[in-house]
Amino acid sequence: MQLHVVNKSPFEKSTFESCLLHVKKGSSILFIEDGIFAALNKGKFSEKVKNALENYKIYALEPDVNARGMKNKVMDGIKLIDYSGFVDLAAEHDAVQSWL
Amino acid sequence: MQLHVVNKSPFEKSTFESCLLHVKKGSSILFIEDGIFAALNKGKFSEKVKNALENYKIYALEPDVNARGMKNKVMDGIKLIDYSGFVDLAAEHDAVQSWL
Amino acid sequence: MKFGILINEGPYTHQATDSAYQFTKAALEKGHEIFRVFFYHDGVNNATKLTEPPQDDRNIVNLWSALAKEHNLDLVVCVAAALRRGIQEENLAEGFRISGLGQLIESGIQADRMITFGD
Amino acid sequence: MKFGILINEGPYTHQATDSAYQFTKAALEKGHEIFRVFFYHDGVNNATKLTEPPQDDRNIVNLWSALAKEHNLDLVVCVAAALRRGIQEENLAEGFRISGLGQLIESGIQADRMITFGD
Amino acid sequence: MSEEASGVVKKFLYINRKAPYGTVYALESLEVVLIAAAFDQDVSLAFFDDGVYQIAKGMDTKAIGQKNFSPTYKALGDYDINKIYVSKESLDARGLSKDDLMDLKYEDEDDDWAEKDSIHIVNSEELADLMDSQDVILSF
Amino acid sequence: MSEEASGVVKKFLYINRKAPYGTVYALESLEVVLIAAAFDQDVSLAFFDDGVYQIAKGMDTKAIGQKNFSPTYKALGDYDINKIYVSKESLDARGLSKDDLMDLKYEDEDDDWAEKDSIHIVNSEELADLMDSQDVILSF
Repeated sequence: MQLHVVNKSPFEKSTFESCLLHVKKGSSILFIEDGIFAALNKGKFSEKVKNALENYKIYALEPDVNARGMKNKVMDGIKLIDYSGFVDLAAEHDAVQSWL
Repeated sequence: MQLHVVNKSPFEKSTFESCLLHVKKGSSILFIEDGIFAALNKGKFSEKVKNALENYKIYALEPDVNARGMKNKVMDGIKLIDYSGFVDLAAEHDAVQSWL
Repeated sequence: MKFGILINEGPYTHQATDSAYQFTKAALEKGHEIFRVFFYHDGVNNATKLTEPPQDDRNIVNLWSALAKEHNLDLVVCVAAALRRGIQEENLAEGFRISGLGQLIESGIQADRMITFGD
Repeated sequence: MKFGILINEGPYTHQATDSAYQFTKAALEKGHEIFRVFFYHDGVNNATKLTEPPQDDRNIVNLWSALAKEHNLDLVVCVAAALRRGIQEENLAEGFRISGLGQLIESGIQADRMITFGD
Repeated sequence: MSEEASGVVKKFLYINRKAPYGTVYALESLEVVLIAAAFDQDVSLAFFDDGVYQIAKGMDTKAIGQKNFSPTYKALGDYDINKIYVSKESLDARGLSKDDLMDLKYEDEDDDWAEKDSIHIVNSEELADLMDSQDVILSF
Repeated sequence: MSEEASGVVKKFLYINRKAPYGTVYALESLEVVLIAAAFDQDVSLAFFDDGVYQIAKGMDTKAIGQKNFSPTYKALGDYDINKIYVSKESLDARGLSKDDLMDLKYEDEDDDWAEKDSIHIVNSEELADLMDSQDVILSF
């Protein structure tokens, strides 16, 4: 299984939607940089992400969440990790795909 | 009235949709660079653009259309212009807004 | 009519500077005046004389330098953005000068139309 | 485990190189090996020694140079992409070297995991 | 307009549609706005799409190694930059409200220095009107 | 894997999701693929989202002052790069069909040098399987 890294805001770019269309069940998705805006509560994409949680393990990079002042808005079920956790995820999966 | 310049593919970025939401009736919209993909027939955004033609004058930069091999696909009602025409449009309108 | 141009992206990676160049050339050919071309953000990377693209590709830096020479264009690179990105007098191409952001505001005031090219 | 890193964007404009730096540092701290950091596209702009950001900002170029020195990192800048963007030996920062795209493929072959940072 | 057009006051609008930190546009746009304050022009700022995240409160950038430049927005009022327009639709789409934004204020010299809100929440039609009334629009 | 892992053959996938000319990624990605051909690895290319525009036919770039690099894709077959996957959904969304793409072919040495199509139109599930089976994914 692979690790899919999304670094774009879903409001700005279609990257996250393309990722969802092409990720195999059981894979992991990690939001970093402006990608973390997909991980938040109560937004236009929250329902889509909530559904995705049933098929994928979803993570968000806490340093990027905190930088943007979104600490208390992360959706339940999304696991916050730091750079060390990012390294662990990359090591644990067979390959890393960056959705640039 | 103002000239609104869109240089992003509507498939990749939400720029064009934001432009449509914020442009006053009677304004002009010019597609340049990857923005020209919004000006094409038979795609996911064609219907939206066709409707927009009722409220706005819409142009596409022919050099960018031809570069991408889309010469025969531009929607009826969208006027093709070259760089000289781009300059004319900029001069004729009160201000130019680039949707970056 | 007097145009002011703002370029926010560097050469090659984005088409912004190509588009700006074609627009500027067309405006000059039609007899318009270009008050100033201001380079900001990664746009400052258009001003390095160390650029050497492949033989069969355009040399964007040289295109700007030549256009500036021919039409006495004012090509201004933002000093703060330039220092962040390694553009200094020692690698500055001909026809460009480094100055402050005030030059951009002045361009907005003096020019009849301001046009931004970027990503 | 051996990681290969690919960086496609320049400093400051995109967070890509910051993220790559933090990832690389964390991997080294956990005892992993970094086979190579390869700079492509605008990523080559991370390698200019003329960068001078404001005092209160990070100096990304120096961060990479220092990390390379401490951990004997191989920082490789793509020669074709570098020439397009004005990066040459004369403005190359300490710890970086200029080489061909083959070094990126080799990194993909030798490293256990390849990770790309970009826009 | 003549070459010597000193004293000209134009309407400048700075459009901010990108999130902070992922790209540098927010920071470098702010740097332009601070310089612009010295030019006695009629300056407005618009925040919409992901630009609304630029003025969110509670930013803590230590762990990403970047400087938190958001306090600078609070200084804009002191530079007589107090027309800040924020899109209601953009906030709504992101599940945000005005409470999630920094409290940007200014002191109104025409009203006995009363402290007033710089932020005006506007809908897309009002934003369209605002944009349509400008002389110069700078987008980053 | 040992330091001296010569003879290792890995599955490399090059993902192309961006349109040509608006940005340089398409061109510089192609430059990587051409170099990769010399390394005897198992190379595949995927074109989806706006990446499908990279292999559209009929490009004429004279008026934008850029080089038309699309003929280079036709040379890929000569470098034994013939596994090119194109998303059906991405074509459909753009009103494109295989006829709008360049005719990319190769000669199959295992089949008496018969000329064959390099392009395979796949759906998103097949693309997901393809991606999931790779050792190295390079995205530009």
